[in-house]
Amino acid sequence: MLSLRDLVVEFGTPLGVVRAVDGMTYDVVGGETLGVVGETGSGKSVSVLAALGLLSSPNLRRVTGQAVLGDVDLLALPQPELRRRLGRDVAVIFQDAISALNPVQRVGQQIAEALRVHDRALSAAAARARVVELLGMVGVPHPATRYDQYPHQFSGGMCQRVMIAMAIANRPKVLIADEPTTALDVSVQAQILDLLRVARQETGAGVVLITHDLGVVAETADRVGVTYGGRIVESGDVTQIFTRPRHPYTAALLGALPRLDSASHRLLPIPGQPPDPSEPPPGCAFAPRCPISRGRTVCTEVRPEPVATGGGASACHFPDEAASLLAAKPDDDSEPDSEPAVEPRDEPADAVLDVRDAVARFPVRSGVFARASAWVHAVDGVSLRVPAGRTLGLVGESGCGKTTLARLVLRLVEPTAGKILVDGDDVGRAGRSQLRRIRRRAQMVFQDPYASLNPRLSVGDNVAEPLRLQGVPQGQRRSQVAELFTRVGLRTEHADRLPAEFSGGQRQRVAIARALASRPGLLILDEPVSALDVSVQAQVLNLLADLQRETAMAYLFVSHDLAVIRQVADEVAVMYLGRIVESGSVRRVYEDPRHPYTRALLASVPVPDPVGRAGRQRVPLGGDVPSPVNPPSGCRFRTRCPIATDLCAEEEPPLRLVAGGHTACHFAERTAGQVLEARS
Amino acid sequence: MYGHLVRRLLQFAVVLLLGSVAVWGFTFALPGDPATVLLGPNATAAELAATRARLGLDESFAGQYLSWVGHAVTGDLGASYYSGRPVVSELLDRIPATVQLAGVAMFLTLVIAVPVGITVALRPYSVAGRVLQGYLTAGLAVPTFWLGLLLIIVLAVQLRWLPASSDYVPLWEDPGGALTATILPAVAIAVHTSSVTARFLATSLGEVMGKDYIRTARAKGVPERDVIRRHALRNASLPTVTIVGLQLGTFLGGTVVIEAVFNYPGLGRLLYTAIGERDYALVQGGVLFVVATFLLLNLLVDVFYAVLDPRIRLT
Amino acid sequence: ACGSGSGTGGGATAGKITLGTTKIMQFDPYLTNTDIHIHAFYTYLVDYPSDGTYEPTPAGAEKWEFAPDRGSITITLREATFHSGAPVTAADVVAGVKRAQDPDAAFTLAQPTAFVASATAVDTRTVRLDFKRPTPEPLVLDWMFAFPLIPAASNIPAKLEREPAGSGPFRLEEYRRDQRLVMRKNPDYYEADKPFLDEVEYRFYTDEDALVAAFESGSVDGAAYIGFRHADRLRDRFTLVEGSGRMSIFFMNATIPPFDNKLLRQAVARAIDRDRILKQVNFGIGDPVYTAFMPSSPAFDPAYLDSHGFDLDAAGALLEQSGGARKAVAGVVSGTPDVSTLEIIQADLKKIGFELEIAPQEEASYLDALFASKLECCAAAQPNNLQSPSLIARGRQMLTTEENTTFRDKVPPAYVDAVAAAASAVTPEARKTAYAALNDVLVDEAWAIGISTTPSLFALVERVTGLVTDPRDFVDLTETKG
Amino acid sequence: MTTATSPRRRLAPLRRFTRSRSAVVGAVGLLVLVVLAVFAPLIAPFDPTAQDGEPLLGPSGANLLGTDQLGRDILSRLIHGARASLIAAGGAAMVGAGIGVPLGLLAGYLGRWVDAIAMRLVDLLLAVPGILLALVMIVVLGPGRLNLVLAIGIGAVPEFARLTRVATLGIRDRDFVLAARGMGASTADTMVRTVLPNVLGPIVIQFVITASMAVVVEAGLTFLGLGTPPPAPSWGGMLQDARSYLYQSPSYGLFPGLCLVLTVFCLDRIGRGLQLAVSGGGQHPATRVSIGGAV
Ligand SMILES: Nc1ncnc2c1ncn2[C@@H]1O[C@H](COP(=O)(O)OP(=O)(O)OP(=O)(O)O)[C@@H](O)[C@H]1O
Ligand SMILES: Nc1ncnc2c1ncn2[C@@H]1O[C@H](COP(=O)(O)OP(=O)(O)OP(=O)(O)O)[C@@H](O)[C@H]1O
Ligand SMILES: [Mg+2]
Ligand SMILES: [Mg+2]
Repeated sequence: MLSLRDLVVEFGTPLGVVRAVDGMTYDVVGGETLGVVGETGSGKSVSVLAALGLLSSPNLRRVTGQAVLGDVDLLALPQPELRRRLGRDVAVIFQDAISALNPVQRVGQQIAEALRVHDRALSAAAARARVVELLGMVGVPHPATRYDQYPHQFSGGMCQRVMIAMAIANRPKVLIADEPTTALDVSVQAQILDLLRVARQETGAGVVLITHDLGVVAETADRVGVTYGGRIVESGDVTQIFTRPRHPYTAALLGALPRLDSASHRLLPIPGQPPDPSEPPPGCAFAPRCPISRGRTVCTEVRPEPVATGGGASACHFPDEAASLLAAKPDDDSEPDSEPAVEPRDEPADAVLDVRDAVARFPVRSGVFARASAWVHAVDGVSLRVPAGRTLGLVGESGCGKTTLARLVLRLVEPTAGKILVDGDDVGRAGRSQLRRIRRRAQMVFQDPYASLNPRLSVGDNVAEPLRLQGVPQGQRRSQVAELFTRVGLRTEHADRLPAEFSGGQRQRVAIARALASRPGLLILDEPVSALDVSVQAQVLNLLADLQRETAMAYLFVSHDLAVIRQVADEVAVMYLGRIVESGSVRRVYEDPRHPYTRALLASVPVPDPVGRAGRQRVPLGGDVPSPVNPPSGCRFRTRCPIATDLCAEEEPPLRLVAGGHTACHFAERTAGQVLEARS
Repeated sequence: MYGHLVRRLLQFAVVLLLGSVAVWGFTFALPGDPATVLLGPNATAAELAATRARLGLDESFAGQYLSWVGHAVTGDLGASYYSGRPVVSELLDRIPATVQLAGVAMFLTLVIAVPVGITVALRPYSVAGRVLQGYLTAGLAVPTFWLGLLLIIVLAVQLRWLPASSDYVPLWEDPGGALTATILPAVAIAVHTSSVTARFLATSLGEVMGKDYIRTARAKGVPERDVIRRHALRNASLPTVTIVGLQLGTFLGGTVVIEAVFNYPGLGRLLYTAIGERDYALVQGGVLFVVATFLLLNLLVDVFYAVLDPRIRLT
Repeated sequence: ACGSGSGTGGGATAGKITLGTTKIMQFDPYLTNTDIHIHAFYTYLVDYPSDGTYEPTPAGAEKWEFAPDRGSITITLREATFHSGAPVTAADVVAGVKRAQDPDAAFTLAQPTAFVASATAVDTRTVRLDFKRPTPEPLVLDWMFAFPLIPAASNIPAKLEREPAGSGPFRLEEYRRDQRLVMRKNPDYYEADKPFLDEVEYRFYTDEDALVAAFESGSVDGAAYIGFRHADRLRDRFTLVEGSGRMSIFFMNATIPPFDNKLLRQAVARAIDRDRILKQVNFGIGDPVYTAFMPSSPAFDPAYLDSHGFDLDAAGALLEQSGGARKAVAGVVSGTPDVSTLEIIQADLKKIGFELEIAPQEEASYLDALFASKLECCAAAQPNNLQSPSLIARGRQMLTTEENTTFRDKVPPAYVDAVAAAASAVTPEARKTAYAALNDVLVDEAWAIGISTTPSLFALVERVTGLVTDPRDFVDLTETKG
Repeated sequence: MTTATSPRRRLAPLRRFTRSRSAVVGAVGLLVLVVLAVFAPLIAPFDPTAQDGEPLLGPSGANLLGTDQLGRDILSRLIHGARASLIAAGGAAMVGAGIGVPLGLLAGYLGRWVDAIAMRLVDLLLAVPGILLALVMIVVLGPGRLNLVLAIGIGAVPEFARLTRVATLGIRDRDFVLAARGMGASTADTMVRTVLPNVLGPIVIQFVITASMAVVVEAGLTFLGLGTPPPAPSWGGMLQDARSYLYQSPSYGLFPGLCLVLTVFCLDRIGRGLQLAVSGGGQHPATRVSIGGAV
């Protein structure tokens, strides 16, 4: 159906020519899903955009190769010809659906436009009818009303549904989905992936699913292409890729992945960083990071071309050695790092962080005097404790109040009620100087490493900033910064560089070094690895684990990624709409979840293992999270809960001790198995 | 949206009040007073004092201000020290002329700015694009008064195609006459403002062209012309509306220099001479009127913006 | 812009002209210092011809007779009516004199009226003025020339300011500040058939160059009070009319340093290069003056131009002798030709080591500073003193009282005496000595140094003829045709 | 820890700037102007106030560009006049930025009533016609170069304040600002050390734009008789003088006009270059510009 042949894309930049795509080749045929997976910057998006003539940046230098759709080469077509095929024969679903829709045009009209540009005869009324039908098909409730709304009135998941409706409107032969679920919650992601499956069946199209999430690929793809440095380094059947990878990069990716289903072991990060596309190495692009290359000259000098091997292809000089990397994994399991050496103590006095009934509300201002007419109940009565040397993982969907809670601890958000004690000091009552002392003992690491460092200061100055504020003299600062750099594995020579010169992983190290500067007893980590690729994520997670072992810091680790939390945490708290709905040890929460929300979350996470995926039970959550301005009465989860009864609407279930953990559900006694039985 | 509107109206009142105090403060800080100008260089101190008393200039600042505000809320802005006519009538005399000039200038501005902006945004490296970019720079660099003078000398004095000074001729009475009277000052203004507007349009159009939804439209198969017309321009016009609104506001507040050069009987010239003559009542009423017009216009732009942009309208 | 209005007088030369001007206008002849329109609304007791001589012709007054001791005058009024239709009576003149005697209400007339003790209505058309002391005839005639006829009921500032109420050749038709003033022929004017024009329209321009451009492009029939720099260019295509004009004077403020030093004032007085100013600022129009008397004045003495004229060496020597400061600031209204005049003086003073800084200001600020005696020196216009040199003591810088802004309470007694002598010299011989003495003290005290006359300049299309100015520089449209 | 600049990256914006040929032309042009202004007494062939020549001569060997109405050398006056223009340009931009940036920073960072008050002030300043504002200020403060600069600068305050406020709002809630607070930095410290350097980019561009506007506005005010006092030459003043003698000496007005246009042209080019440099490569050549002007 669609074949990319030897696609090369180059950009001109001030630092030289960047070869973003370097001989990309893949095919997709009708009815199948090709997963294209790879780290950020590996050329996944650029290659499809270039193939469809949608790259419009003025610094585009060169696009060569072929993009054959049916029997025409799209790259050879004049633009008006090409446009006639776009949207009709091949359709694209873009990543950030909200910004991919025209903000000032009605949603329905945008879809109708896709129909009418290819069928001039179609009347407005007929188009409208068809669009309403399409909206219903992709699961947009009240499609006739929604037709006339604007994108900003839709949630991210709903926008993605609209994008899908738009893409399948003309029953294209090929559907390209570029990271269709990246910005979405796991529950919504599961819905969208289901929808994509439906769309493929509906249209019989070949689907190219671009993603960096191995779990998504494992769940949905028939065949997989793994990209590295602007080309496909391995391709093949999905089961084969996950079980018998024939390229060391594929194997390394799998090794770096935290798993939801198995007990934690130390992750195997891929050393180093992806290649700089402006200075491609002469040999294998992966060689500098490759565990099996071991400096072999053939790897560093000769670029391996993809060689077909048993149903797949691998661009490695030694494809057979790759699988051994995967086999090596269990050996590391012996490491005791995340199994707590010390058993949790019960005395509350030892808690470094003690949050009691914390409440944070934000006013919703409206009216003439911008008075608060309503409140966002971002955090609504949360209690938790983190003892020294331990990690509390906080999980929950987007908007449930995780970040707000984390900020409450440092009083970056003013608490509305409740008490927050850091080392026994009340944060809410602290005066200026006391607050400054507390803030020294509790430090924060933010989600986006690109945003959390002051871009105008050198990384060294960034790290030295807390020291400066404490009045540490210059000379002393310098040596302390050097020491911190070494501790987080950064080179001291780089202290004078600007943050812009570093990759995401390195920046997150800088941010961690900065947090360590004042020797805190508590680190608040708000999604510290969410913006990182798996390989780098593993490096940072390992670093955090090592630091905790050395210093016995307490971590409050916030994430929406259940697998990461399982990897790092001792205790887990699950948050929903500003409240903790379940908490307990990792084992209790993951293996014996008693709250239907926890169960639904766990079920929504795509498992990076295609084996047996057909048999897996999926009960993804329906709908969106209700607005925190008007949380539902009684149990907040009841509107999406599969087992809710009238009782749930009337009475709010308290967080109570169930099976060694705490669960806030009226029916917490029922195990997952019992619920399933009751259903069928 | 309505709450927002009401809030804007309140802000409007606050700024107006602030403005009135500021204008009063300034007029009192001006050296000289209506009496000095009225009586000229040879007046004696006694005459000055007598005239001041007659004009009510010897009352205290606060007293004068409060009585003025009291009257102002009823729409009475006092009387000009010179003509003795109510300030409101003096202003009303000039408003039609100002509105007409502003209208023609704005029309010209848009007629020039839109095609220029689009060409510069979409074809910056074409011959036309480069030439028009030169126009954008030149439009900024040439002082408006200088351009006005050149236009007068060439078109009015030398060629005698158009009149050098522009009397106000109402458009509905004599469209041809009105056009010949306003075209030169309007051109002199529009060369500057159109280059500013065109830049804005070009910049925002350039930005919009890089947006995801443009890519989406292309991916749908929409022909490029329609992508620009239906998707890009609509979005790019949003920030430009604000600029056009601000510009119209400044036009209505009077284009002092151009009105002086073309001797056009607009508000700007009225205020300029009123300041020179220390016609306090007229300065105060006039400036306040101009400020109010400007703010109201901004308010309208806000509303218009909301109409164009559902993200604002619907929240 | 020329339409033939249907004149009520029905004269053969019915017509309309449009004149452009940059001047502000008011309608109270007791207060106004603008001169372009006032003569059209009012009749004065006598007229002077426009040729610079002072031979009175009857106007509002039909005849007049001095008492032999020059202690009073009896004036018989012409039979005429005001624009309102009311007859001109002696009572109106008496009321007018009363107002003129009140220095609070009439600055243009207060000083010239100083000699009048009282006015009495003898009958409806006869008035007798009694003088405080015997007064020279020229002074009385100058007063009559300046005295307008106004109905008593209207003769208050608040009313006249906005509504002219005279008996002159034209009536006010429409006035829009900054835009236009339209005057219509007064059908009841005492001189039958006159004025010739049916309608005169003034258009106001903020900017002089805009005015000239408008004139050149045919928007107006005439441009009034235009800068001399336009003269050469307009001369071949249009009619240029030079009015009698005023004088440009360099004033030095004796109340504050540095010009409280008489020698310094005398030094600067000799550094004024009238020839160059006449050539470069006036473009050859006008004549040099020295002691604030127009060449037509009986006190004009050209000898001073030679004996005390431009001489940088003499100036330098005096400067040396004065020993005072070498720096001063000159105030001036921005945008006027006076700025260029000062620039020339500045450049010359620089050569003898005196630094003159020029600070152009907008008019009201300038006047404010002037009245407060804050300007160290300035260049400003001074009106014609007609045939009575004692009228020199009219302006703020020339008063004999404490209100004199350049001396305040230190007005040189010699000056006060000289003015008083000039105002009471009844015989021609006495006048001669008095005027010489007046010149002497002016030159010696050297605070008001004449530079040149500055005639008013009008450019007219050829169609327009007969536009003249009287010795005060007031435009007289009675004989104008167009 | 002091920052020893890392030459490679720190220079990247400079390199981007220099890659734009027209920006470099602009910078060179401005440099030439600055040199002319600073060394005017050395470069100008005559004393700009000396009335030594015949008035209103055309260009000749003695007076390369001719003489003005008082016989002064036009070339020398133009060279000295660069001072007035550049002082107006730089000074006004500095006044505008000096008041507007702190105002916008406070309004944007502190929000609430500070914002409300600051923005109402800005609204007011914006609503009063700029030329009237300048006129009144000069009348109140008195004529003179400093006051002229002040008057033009005040008119530029709203642009700076709004721009800074918007930029501040844009980064106020960014993580690195939060991080600074989390480390215990005071509000003032955060604003000055963390926020300000990160909003400087657009401010610098606005600075250049304001400068180019100021050159034109200075000329406009001189036209109204409120500009640089004589005999110091200024281009606006020369232009104003020249128009009175357009027929006698047509070339007189041409040169100051050209100087004005060239200066604004240079500043405009620099502004665009900076824009390109700040926003990174691949940017569109059209740029934003302030709306003020000599209308
Ligand atoms: N206009 C451009 N100029 C220069 N380089 C570019 C340009 N656009 C893309 N690139 C580079 O091309 C490379 C490939 O980008 P691409 O967006 O295809 O990556 P991706 O695999 O889709 O990554 P992601 O997971 O982040 O979406 C990147 O290194 C990127 O920096
Ligand atoms: N300053 C604020 N003003 C108003 N509402 C806020 C503010 N900060 C957060 N909220 C709201 O509070 C709720 C909780 O936000 P929070 O950022 O804590 O969620 P989160 O769990 O961290 O979500 P995410 O996973 O998207 O980061 C959201 O509905 C958010 O819109
Ligand atoms: Mg991508
Ligand atoms: Mg968050």
